[in-house]
Amino acid sequence: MPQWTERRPAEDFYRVLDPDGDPVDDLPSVADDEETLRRMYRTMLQTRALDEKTLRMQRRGEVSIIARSTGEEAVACGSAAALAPGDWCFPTYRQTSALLYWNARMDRAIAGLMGAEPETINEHLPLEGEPEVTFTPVYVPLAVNVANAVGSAMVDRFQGDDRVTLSYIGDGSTSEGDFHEALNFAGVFEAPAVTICQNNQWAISVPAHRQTAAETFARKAEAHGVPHERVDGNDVLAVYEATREAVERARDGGGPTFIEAVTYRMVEHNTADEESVYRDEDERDYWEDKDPVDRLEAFLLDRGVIDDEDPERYREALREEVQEAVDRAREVPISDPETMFDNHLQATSWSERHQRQELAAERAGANPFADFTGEGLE
Amino acid sequence: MPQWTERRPAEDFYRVLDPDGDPVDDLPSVADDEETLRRMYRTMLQTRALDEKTLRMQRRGEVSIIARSTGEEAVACGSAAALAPGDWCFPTYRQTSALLYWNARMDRAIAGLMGAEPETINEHLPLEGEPEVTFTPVYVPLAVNVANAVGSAMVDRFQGDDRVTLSYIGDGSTSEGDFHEALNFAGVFEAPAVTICQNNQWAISVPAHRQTAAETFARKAEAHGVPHERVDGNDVLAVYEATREAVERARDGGGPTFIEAVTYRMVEHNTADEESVYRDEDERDYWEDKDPVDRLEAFLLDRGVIDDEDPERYREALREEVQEAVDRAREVPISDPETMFDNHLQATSWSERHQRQELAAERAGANPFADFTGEGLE
Amino acid sequence: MSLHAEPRDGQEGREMNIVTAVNETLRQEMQRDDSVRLLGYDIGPIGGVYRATEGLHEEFGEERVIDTPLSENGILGTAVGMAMRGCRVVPEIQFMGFFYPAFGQFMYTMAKMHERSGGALEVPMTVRMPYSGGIKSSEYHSESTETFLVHTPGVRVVVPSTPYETKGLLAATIRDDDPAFFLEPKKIYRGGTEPVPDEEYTISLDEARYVRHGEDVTVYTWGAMVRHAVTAADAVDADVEIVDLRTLSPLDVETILESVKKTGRAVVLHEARRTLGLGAEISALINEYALDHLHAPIKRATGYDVHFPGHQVEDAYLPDADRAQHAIEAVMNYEF
Amino acid sequence: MSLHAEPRDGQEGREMNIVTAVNETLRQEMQRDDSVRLLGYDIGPIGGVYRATEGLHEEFGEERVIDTPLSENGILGTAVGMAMRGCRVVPEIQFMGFFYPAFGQFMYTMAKMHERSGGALEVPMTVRMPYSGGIKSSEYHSESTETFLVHTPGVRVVVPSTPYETKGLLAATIRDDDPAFFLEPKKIYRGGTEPVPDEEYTISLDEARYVRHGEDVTVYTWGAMVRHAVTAADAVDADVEIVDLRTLSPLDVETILESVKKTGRAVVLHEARRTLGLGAEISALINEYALDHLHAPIKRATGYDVHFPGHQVEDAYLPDADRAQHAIEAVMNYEF
Ligand SMILES: Cc1ncc(C[n+]2csc(CCOP(=O)(O)OP(=O)(O)O)c2C)c(N)n1
Ligand SMILES: Cc1ncc(C[n+]2csc(CCOP(=O)(O)OP(=O)(O)O)c2C)c(N)n1
Ligand SMILES: [Mg+2]
Ligand SMILES: [Mg+2]
Repeated sequence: MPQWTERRPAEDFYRVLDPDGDPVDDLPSVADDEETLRRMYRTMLQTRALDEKTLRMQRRGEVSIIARSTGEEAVACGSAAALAPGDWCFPTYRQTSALLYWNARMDRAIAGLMGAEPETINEHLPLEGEPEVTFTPVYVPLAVNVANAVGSAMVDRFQGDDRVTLSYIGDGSTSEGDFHEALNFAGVFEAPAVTICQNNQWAISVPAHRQTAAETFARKAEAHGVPHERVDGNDVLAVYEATREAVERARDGGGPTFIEAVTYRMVEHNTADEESVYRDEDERDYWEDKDPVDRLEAFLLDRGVIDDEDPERYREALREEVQEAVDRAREVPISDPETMFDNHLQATSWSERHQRQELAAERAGANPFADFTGEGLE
Repeated sequence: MPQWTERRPAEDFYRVLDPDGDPVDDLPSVADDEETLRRMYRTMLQTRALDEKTLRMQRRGEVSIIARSTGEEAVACGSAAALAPGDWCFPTYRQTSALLYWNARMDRAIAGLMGAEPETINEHLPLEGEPEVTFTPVYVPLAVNVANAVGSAMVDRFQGDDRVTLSYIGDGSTSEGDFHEALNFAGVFEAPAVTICQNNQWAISVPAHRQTAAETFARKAEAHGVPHERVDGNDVLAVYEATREAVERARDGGGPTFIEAVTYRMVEHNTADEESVYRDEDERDYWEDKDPVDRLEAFLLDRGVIDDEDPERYREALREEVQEAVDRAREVPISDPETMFDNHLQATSWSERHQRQELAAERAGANPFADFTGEGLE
Repeated sequence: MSLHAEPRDGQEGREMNIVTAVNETLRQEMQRDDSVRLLGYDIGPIGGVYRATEGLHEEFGEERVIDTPLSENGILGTAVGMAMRGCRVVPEIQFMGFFYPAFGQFMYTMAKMHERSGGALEVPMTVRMPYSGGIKSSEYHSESTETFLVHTPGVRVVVPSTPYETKGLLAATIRDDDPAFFLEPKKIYRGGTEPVPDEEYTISLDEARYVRHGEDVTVYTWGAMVRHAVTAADAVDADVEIVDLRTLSPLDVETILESVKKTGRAVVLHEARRTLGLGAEISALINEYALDHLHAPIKRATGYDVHFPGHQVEDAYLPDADRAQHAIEAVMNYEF
Repeated sequence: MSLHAEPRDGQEGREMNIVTAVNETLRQEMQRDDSVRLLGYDIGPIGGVYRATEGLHEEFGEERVIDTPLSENGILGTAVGMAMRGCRVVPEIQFMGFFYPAFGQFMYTMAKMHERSGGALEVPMTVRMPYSGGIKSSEYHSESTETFLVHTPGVRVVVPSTPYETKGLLAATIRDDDPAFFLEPKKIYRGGTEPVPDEEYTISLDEARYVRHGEDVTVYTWGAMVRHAVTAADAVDADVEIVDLRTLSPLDVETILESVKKTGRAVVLHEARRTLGLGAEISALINEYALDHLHAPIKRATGYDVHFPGHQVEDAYLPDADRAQHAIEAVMNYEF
């Protein structure tokens, strides 16, 4: 079976901690911000715990399909941590850790994975109060979130608000025209938009070197006059620091930034995928040593930010938290089929009313096609 | 009335002749190729003569809308001249001089401007033999031609043929995602595709500095790992030379190149446009001095490639040629309405047959809706 | 159901054409609501290739009348983002035929965000597109592909047919919180004037308009075709009812059925290609819910199933009063 | 008109399912014609997310089974260019719901180039797209938006409903010089086998297929819905004729009319949303050309006018044998 060979990405990127968790140079100030450090550490562990749990649920058929970010948690966690309350974030399915950093509710996310309609989730697991950072729904169609994010940032720029909008794109998705159209708008309108390319080397079965002949993904921003940066995506401090700088510049009217965070998809693309078919699994060993959680953990232990019992304590507590969230999600009833009609237009229409009646009739065992006058089934 | 201000493009590009027609440095070998020099000179004059004629026809209502390339002729002429027989070219409406360099028939082009359907033109002004370079129909929807051209080049690469495909894109059109998608494919597949950005500083009313924050249009190719070059687009020798190099590299398996040719739209976008509404017409004076025809003419006179009578002789002869083409185009009868159905699918279908009958009935004054059985009108 | 006879007797206001009505309505809506922003290429100093945004850049500045890079998908995508953040965005697509590159943002975000967010996010935007034929321009400048929009849930599709209608419908569409398309029939942009009140007014987005009442046959139509329906109605020997649908999505099915149940005969007149043009849906609805009332088959006087042709042939493609009249006569003369 | 009873008695061949039939047909066509090239992301070593191209990359190499960057519009645009240069290109769009970013290249070049060049340029290409629902996946993985394709002139649209049909129709579509879409009903990719001959054969792209003959009512359907029509037909107290349209564009109007003129009653069964789903066109055609024969209105058993819902609700959206049966019974019980 022929497989794609991988090309290891160049490592001449910005890095704060080496793979063993040792500083490579002077430490940025976040290294002294213990609260943020612990919160990032916790978030990455939480993401992994959630992924592990939902994977088991998927195997049991309780959720239909999940995309894990195992080994990539530092990218979304470190970048989202650089936001401030009031900011906006436009994630894809691969940025669970960004949501969790800002305390997005796991029970709601799990209910979504279980296939509940958003209306059902809102009814049974209502959001109380606004989250400090606003997250859009997770985008499934690729690359379209970036233009929406740039539009969001344009509004802040036009209104003189100092909010920042963050969005994410995979390595593969940079091949979509959408990505370039969005970055071009960001450049022209000096939008306070920070875009992170989570380069995990693979787009399902297609390796990064087959996506583009560009030297790096970061350089794609040259096409749009947007400043760019390339960081070790498995080093949460490097991701944080580069994003913080970009966010500050954006907040101060300095316009957009594009950041490539180099990481690796340690696992299958999603649970419908079988990666051993198309890639050499040995390559994973190389990356195993670069795990972002281990790296931060070593650093925190070394600095005494956490103590020796903490790693297991955190993990244990998070497993429980996840389990509780699952329990709450399981309480959510199966969505009523009629929710499929909700929230299309704000008003109703003849055809919506009529089709709701048809569906109701069908569910009641009646003939939904009994209306021959257009005056309804009753 | 607020207008857009222009920003003059940087002139640190490749240039062979200065605006007065004097060499700025060592001359490339094309400077000794008198046949090519005269053919390029003639082609640019021909393009201008044709534009002038069709503009008058447009004013009289004989053609509906035309887009002139006055002052920009060197871009398409110089680049197309670097092709060889067997190559392919995918132009937009702004590259008349590329077609004319390869002896595309003016009568057919004029008939097209007069609104004749392609079928009518083929019938009444049949093409004899293949042109040495194959031109696709002129593209009206922007930016889509580049991906088609890259696909064409991919075929040659896969089949081991040493043909090259040339395509064009305007400055404004580089904002379309299509452009990036195409260049990205070109880079990945090392396609023998040369793409010229005819940067005439304007996209209808939008100035180039509002299209992008990129430093130059040439740099957009960085996003795709495609080699790029920036040339004085009003210097036909510079355009020729840069394209020749790119074409040779492509032919030798060296892959794609992107070339920005800096020029200026001296006239209205097209005859439906009134540029004085949105731009300061004084700016044109600056560019008037850089006219590509004057520049080459001065050089050719200076080198004795043409003599003092030639400029007027050429112009006179071309005016006649254009007039003859117009006369032939005017002989083409108005297209039969039924041609609208031609060349959709290669086979016919019930609805095509039926609708042809309807149209025929309508034109004969009969009721086209008289079929109530689906068995036709007869 | 609102009923305007044509001509609308005693209507007060300034005489203006459709493109002026668009311009004045945009100005009025921008004055009354700071969150309204226009977005598109060539809408700034030049005021749009049809001058629909003339003077607005000067009046409201470049952050409310935003000249963009040349990317339809970029326009739609950023407009959705702006709308999600509380702006009331009015993007312009220069010609409907250049909407296609924006299909991704249309389907994935514009039509979907409200539903996808369970109602949490609103996307109040009105995409203006000059559309339809008759102007003898080049490729893709004459399209009527409203089918693509109407088949997509989550968006409104609105088409005015007169200057008065333009103002009321455009104001209503902009103020409505749903994402919407406002299709401007460019052939009649300057094709006649009528008095348009200075004061603000809106027209319901849920109701079709009876252009005239009649007893024998209904012509369903919209946009630039309404005038041909009127000419045909005057010419035939039948009492013709004309329904200007004006909101193509969602359809006012009540009015559609009400009319045909009275007349028993129907013709649909539209510029779009016939196969799966909106005429198909109207015919199917009538078949489903008013078959008993039909005295004749429903005929579709439409464009043909071809790419919009070049300008020498355009007139033969486009439906006109003659084609409408033939269709009316065909259904009038039909006997079971 | 070709008539295959179901099950197809005495058919010789290897038992295989639809996805295997796609795979084998692609292999066969690539073997017989060097100019056939496949294009798409994830079609190489992985063999497509549904394994439809499994083994082909290994057999034919990466210049004939071309794994591309992740851009649907780039795939379509380069495919058109390759087709213009004499390749017979078979691009894959991973899911129909991800076709929308390619709408520009679809409308401007794929559907148009042959016409635009006055017939001088051919674009022999077959865009394969897994489509339609029932797999409980996430957003945009379950779409049936064939309306967008059928409303566009210059392309063919083909949908198989069984393994045997798949091989004959796919071979015919690839060999045909027109640009075409080949929509693969993914729910039934592995949903049953039938014997498929080893030798080459093609099925006409101009003819609908009678799945069974009947006298009382016609069900028009295609793709994964055919099996529901069969189940419903077995369950109802009526003699049902089933027409598998299989070529959605251009439509085989002769067969559509022939059947309903005999039965006098019609149901259309499709997964797409109802408004301007293909059922509208079929209903309108019958109304125009066979109204006299109708004993009842035509009912459309379809999806609803909503975005394809999440997987808890999917079954309530999708038409099935029950919904088909209700529609058949409704038109059977109807009295004028
Ligand atoms: C427009 C669009 N095309 C195709 C898909 C199907 N798809 C889902 S994920 C994926 C690969 C994405 O790769 P990448 O951008 O690298 O992100 P990653 O999954 O690696 O985070 C594909 C092709 C999609 N969701 N949207
Ligand atoms: C997809 C698409 N969008 C919009 C248009 C309308 N349009 C025609 S030319 C033009 C400006 C093009 O500018 P540029 O790319 O700089 O080329 P130039 O005309 O200056 O040569 C526009 C917007 C079009 N033809 N196609
Ligand atoms: Mg990836
Ligand atoms: Mg330009």
